[in-house]
Amino acid sequence: MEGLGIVNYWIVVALMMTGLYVVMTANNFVKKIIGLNIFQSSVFILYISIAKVSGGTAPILTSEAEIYSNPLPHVLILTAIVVGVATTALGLALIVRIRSAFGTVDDHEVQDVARD
Amino acid sequence: MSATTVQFYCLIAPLMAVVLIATLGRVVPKLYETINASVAIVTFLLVLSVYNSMGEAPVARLVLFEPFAGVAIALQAEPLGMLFALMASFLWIVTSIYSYGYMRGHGETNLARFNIFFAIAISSAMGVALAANGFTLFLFYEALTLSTFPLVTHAGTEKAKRAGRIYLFLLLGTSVGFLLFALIWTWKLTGTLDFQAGGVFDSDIGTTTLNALLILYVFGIGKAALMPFHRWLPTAMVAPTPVSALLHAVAVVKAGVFAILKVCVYIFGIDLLGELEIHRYLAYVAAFTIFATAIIALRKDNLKARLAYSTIGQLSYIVLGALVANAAGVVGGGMHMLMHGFGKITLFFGAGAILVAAHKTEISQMRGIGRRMPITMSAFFIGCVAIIGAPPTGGMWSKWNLLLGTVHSSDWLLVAALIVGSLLSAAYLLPIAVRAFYLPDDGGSTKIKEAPVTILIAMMISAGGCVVLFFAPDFAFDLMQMLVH
Amino acid sequence: MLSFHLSALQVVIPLLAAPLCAIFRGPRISWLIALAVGLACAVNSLAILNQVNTSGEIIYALGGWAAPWGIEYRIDSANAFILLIISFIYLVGIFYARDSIKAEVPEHSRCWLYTAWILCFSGLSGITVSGDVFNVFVFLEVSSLSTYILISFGKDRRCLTAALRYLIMGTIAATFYLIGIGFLYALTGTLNMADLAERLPGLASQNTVAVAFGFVVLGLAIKMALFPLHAWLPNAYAYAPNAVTAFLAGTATKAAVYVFMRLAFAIFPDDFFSDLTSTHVIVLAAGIISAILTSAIAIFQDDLKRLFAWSSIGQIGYIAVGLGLASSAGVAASFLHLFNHALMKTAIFMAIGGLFITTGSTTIAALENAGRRMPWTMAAILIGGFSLIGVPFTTGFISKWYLVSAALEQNHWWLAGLILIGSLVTAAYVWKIVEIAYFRKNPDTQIVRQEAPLSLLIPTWVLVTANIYFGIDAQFTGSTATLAATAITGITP
Amino acid sequence: MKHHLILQVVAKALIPFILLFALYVQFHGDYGPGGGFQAGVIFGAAFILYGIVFGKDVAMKVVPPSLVYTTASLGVLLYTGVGVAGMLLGGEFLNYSVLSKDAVAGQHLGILLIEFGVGITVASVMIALFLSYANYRVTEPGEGE
Repeated sequence: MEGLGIVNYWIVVALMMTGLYVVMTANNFVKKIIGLNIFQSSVFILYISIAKVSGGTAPILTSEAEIYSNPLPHVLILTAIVVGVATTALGLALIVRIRSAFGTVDDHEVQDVARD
Repeated sequence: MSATTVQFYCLIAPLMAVVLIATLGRVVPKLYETINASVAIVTFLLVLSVYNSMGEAPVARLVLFEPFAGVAIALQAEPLGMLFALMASFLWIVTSIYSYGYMRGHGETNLARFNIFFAIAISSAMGVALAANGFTLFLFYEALTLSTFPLVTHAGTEKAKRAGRIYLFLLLGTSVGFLLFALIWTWKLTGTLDFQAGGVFDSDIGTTTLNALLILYVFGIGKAALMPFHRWLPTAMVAPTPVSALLHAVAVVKAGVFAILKVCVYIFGIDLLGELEIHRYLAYVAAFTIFATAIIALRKDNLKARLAYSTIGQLSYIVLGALVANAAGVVGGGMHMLMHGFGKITLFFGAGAILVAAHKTEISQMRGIGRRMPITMSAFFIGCVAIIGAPPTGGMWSKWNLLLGTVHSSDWLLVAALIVGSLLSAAYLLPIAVRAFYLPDDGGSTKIKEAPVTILIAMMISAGGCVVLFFAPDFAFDLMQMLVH
Repeated sequence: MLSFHLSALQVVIPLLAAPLCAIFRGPRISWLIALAVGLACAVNSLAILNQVNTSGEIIYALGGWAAPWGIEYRIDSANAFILLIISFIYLVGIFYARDSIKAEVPEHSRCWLYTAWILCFSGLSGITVSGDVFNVFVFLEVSSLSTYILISFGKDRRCLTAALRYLIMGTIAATFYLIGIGFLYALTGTLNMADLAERLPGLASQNTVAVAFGFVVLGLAIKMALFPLHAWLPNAYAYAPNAVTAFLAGTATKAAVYVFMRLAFAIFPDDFFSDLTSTHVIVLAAGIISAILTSAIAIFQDDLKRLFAWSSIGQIGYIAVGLGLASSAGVAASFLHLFNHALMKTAIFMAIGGLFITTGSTTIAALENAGRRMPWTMAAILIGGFSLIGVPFTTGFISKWYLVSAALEQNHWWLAGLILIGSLVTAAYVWKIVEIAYFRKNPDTQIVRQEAPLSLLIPTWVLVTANIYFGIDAQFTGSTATLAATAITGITP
Repeated sequence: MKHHLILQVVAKALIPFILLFALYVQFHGDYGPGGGFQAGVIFGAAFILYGIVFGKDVAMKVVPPSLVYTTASLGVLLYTGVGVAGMLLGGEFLNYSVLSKDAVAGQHLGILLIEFGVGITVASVMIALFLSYANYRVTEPGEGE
C-alpha cells in the first residue's frame, strides 16, 4: 500500500508536467486547452490521493465500517471539476469565435493574421 | 484679520487673477494685464501687511491641511520668506505693467493661458516663500515648476518644446530624485520637517548621513541652477521676456536659492553646517559655477543667453553665501537675492524692450542703439551696475556682505572667486552698454524708436529700485539680522 | 439584524442580482440592476469598514456551521479596506459603463456583459471576505471566468485571443494555487485561514510548507501580474471594452494582491516570507525591476490602453516593493498604493474611453490637439498621469512618500533611489502623451470643441476629484492603510 | 441522423429512464451518493441524446435556448434565494436549520431545495452548451458575425 501511495504521486507529477508541457508548446489552441485539462486533472488526482485513508471505506455512516476515507477533498475536487468544466467550455467557446474571426486556431497563424 | 490668515490670502490673491481672467477675459480680452496688475498690487499689500505685523509678535503658523499625521501643509512668515515674498509680489506689479507693452508689442498669442499660468506661478512662489516646513516648500516648489512649464513652451515651436522637456526633466528630476529623497530621509531621522531656528537634527546623527543629506539638498534644489544642473536655465530663455524677467530672474530661480538658504538656516542651522566638512566643497562647486558661467557669458552673443548665464553665476553667489556657514554670508545671500532680483529684472526688461522696439537679439547688432533708445539703455546700464555690485546701487551691499562672509570663513579661494567673478561680470555686462552708447550705429537702425511707454515705466521703476536700495537697504538688512539671530 | 449579515451581503447581493440580469435580458434593466448592486454594495462596504473599525473583526459562519467544519467569512481592517476599493470602483465603473458600453457592444449581448460583470464583482468580493483558502479559490475562479468573458466583449477581434491567453494563464495560476492549498490541507487538515495560521508555525520547518508556499505565491503572482509573470495583462487590458478595462485596472489584480498579503503575512508563520525562505527578496526584486522596466516599455507604446496597461504592471511593481519590504510600513504603503492606483488608473482608462467615443480611436495619434478639443477629458488623463509620476497634490505623491519612507526605515537608501528613478521613467511616458495632446499643433485642422459625453465625464471626474482630495488630505487613506497593515502583519508600526 | 430508425427507437425508449434516473439521483442525494451536480448532468445528457438523435431543430422546439438560459438563472436564484431565506428567518446565509420549526426538517428542506437549484442550473447549462455549439455556424473571417 505504501508503494501505491507513492505511485499515485508519481502519476500526478507526470500528468502535471505533461499538461504544462502541452500548454506551453502546442500551437493549436484546442491542444492548449487539452493540455490545460490534463494539468488540472493531475491536481484532482492529487487531492483524491490525499483523501485516501488506508483501510477506510466510503464515508457513508454504516454500522460495519470504522474508518472512513476523508470526504472533504472529494467535495473540494467536485467543485474544482465544475470550475474546470466551465473553464474548458469557455475556452472552447473562445476558440470557436477565434476560428471565425481569424480563420484559424493556430497560435502563430492568428498572430500573423492579426498583424495584417 | 490677523496676520496668520493673511498669509493664506497672499496665496489666494494671485489665484483671483485666474478666476477673473477666466471669466472676464472672455468678454474683454484687453483686461488681462489690468487684472494682473491690480491683483499684483493687492497681493503686494497683503504681503506688506504680514511684514508690518511681524515686528510686533511672531506670526503664528497656519496649518491648512494635514495630509498625514505629522506632516502638514502649513504657512508661517519668517524674515527670509518675507523678503522673498515682498520682492516677488512687488516685481510682479512691475512685470504686469511691462507685460502689457511687451506682449501686445510683440504680437504674442494665447494671452489668456499666459496670464493664468503666470498668476498660478506667482501663487506658488508665495507658497514657497511662506512655507512653514519642508513638505510645504516641496509642494509649492513642484507647483512652481509645473505652472511655469506652459510659459516656457509658450511659443509652441520645436525649440520651445525641447526647452520645455529639458526644463521639466532637470527640475522634476532633481527635486524628485534628490530633494524629495532628502526630505523623506530627514523626516525619518527627526520626525519633523518644520523649519526651526537652529536646525532640526539631533547631535547623535552621524556626520556621514548629514553630509549626504546636504549634498542631496543642495543638488536637489535644481532651481538654484548649481552646476552641473544648470542647463535648464539657458534653454528656458525661449520663453517670452516677461517670463524670463520675472520667473527666471526672480521667482523661480530665487525660489531655488531661497530654498537652499532655508535648508541651511532652518534644517541644518548655521552652526551645524559649519561643522560639516562638506559645506566647504559644495561652496567650491558654487565658486566654480560663478567662474565658469562668467566665462561662458563672455562668449555669448545672444543677449538673453548672456543674461541667463549671468543669472546662474549670480545665483551661485547666494548659494555660496549660504554655504560659507556664517552670519555675514547668510545676510549677504539673502540681500543678494533681493538686489540681484531688481538688477536682473531690469536687464531682462531691457532685452525685451530691444526685441520689441528694434527686433534685435544679438549683442553684436546693438551698436549705437543707446542713442535711439536712451531711456531703455540707461535703465539697462543701471541694471548692469547693480549686478556688478558697484555703487550707487543696492548690489553693492549684498556683495559687501558676501565678501565679509567669505573673509570670515578665511577661505581665500572663495574670496578670490567672489572678486574675480565680479570683475568678470563687469567684463561681460559693461561692453553691452558701451557698445550701445558709444559705437556708431550700422545705419540699418534708422527706424528704431524708443520702446512702448509701459515698458519704459516698468524699466524705470525697477532701475529706480536698484538705486533706492543703495540708499535704503535697511529693511532688508534688518530682516536678515532677524534671521541670523 | 442587517448589521449581522453585512459580510455575507457583500457576496449575496451580486449573486442574487446576476441571475436576475440573465432572466430579464434587457440591456437597460440589466444596467439598472448592476447599478443597484453597486449602490447597495458600496454602502455595505462602508458599513463594514465602520463596523470593523468600531467593534473589531467580523466573523460570519456560512450556513451556521462554525469554522473548522464550515466556511467562514472573516473581515478585519485589511479586507474591509480592499472591499471598499472594489465596491466603489465597481459603482463608478458601472455608472460609467452605460454609454461607453452602448458604443462598443451590440444590444443583444449587453445583458450578458452586465451579468458577467456582476458575477466578476461578486467573485472579487468573495475573494476578499472569505476566511477559507479553498473558498478563495472558488471565488477566484468565479471572478476570473467572468473576467475572460468580459474581455471577449471587446470591439477588436484580438480581444478573443487576449481572453484565451488570459484564460490559459489564469487557469494555470489558479491550479498552482489549488496545488498549494492541497499541500497545506494534507499537512494541517484544515482550510480555514485562522486555523492554518495557528497550526503552521509548528510545521514551519517541513519542506512541504515551503513547497506549498512556493505554489501559492507563484499562482498569485501570475494573478496579480507580477513581473515577469505579467504577459497576459497588456493585451487583456488593451482589447477589453473600455469600461471593463477601467474596472479591471482598478480591481482585478488588487484582489490577488490582497490574498498574497494575507497568505504571506497572516497565514504563514511570521518571518516565513522574509527570513525563512527569503521570498521577499524575490518579490522585492521583481517589484522594483518591473516598476522601472515596464514603465520604460510603456514609453514605446503607440496605443494608449496598451501604454497604461504596461504602466499598471509597473504600478503593481511598486505594490510588490512594499510587500517585499516585509514590514508593517511597507505593507501599509502597498495598501495605500492599492487604493491610490485604483483611483488614478480607473480614471485614466475612463478618460481614454471618452476619447474613444469621440474620436473612435485610442492610439496616441488620436490625441493630437486633444488638449483643446476635449480639455476635461484630457485634464483627467493628465492628472492621472501626474499621479502616476507622484507629483504633489495627487495621491501618487502620498504613495511614493509612504513607500520611500518604508524603504528608508530599513536603510534601503538604494531602493528609495530606484523608486524615485521609476517616477522619472513614468514621467517620460506621461510626458509623451502631454506633448502630443497639448503641443503638437496641426495647423490644417479646424479645432472643434468635442468633449466626451457627460455620462462618461462625471464618473471620470468623480475619481479625479477623489484623486486630488486624497492627495491633499490623506488622513483617512493613510490611517486606514496603516490599520489594514497592522491587521495583516500583526505588528503595530 | 433522421434515418437511423433503430437509434431513434432505442433513444425514445431510453430517454424516459434516463430522466427518471436523474430525478432519483437528484432527490436521493441527501440519503446516498448523488445530488444536484450529478443529477443535472444526467438530466442534461437525456436532452443531449435527444438532440443528437432527432436533430437540433426538434430539440430546440422542446427546449428553446432562451428557456434554458432562464432556467439556468432560476436555478442560481433558487440557491441564493434559499440562502437569503435563511438570513431572513434569523440564521446565517445558507443556514437551513431555521427554515422549519424543527432544525433537522429544516436542514432536509434546505438541502433539497439547494440541490434542486443546482440540478436545474447544471442541466440547463449542459443543454445550453450543447445547443450553442450545435447551432454555431462557423463563419469565415469577413463573412459577417
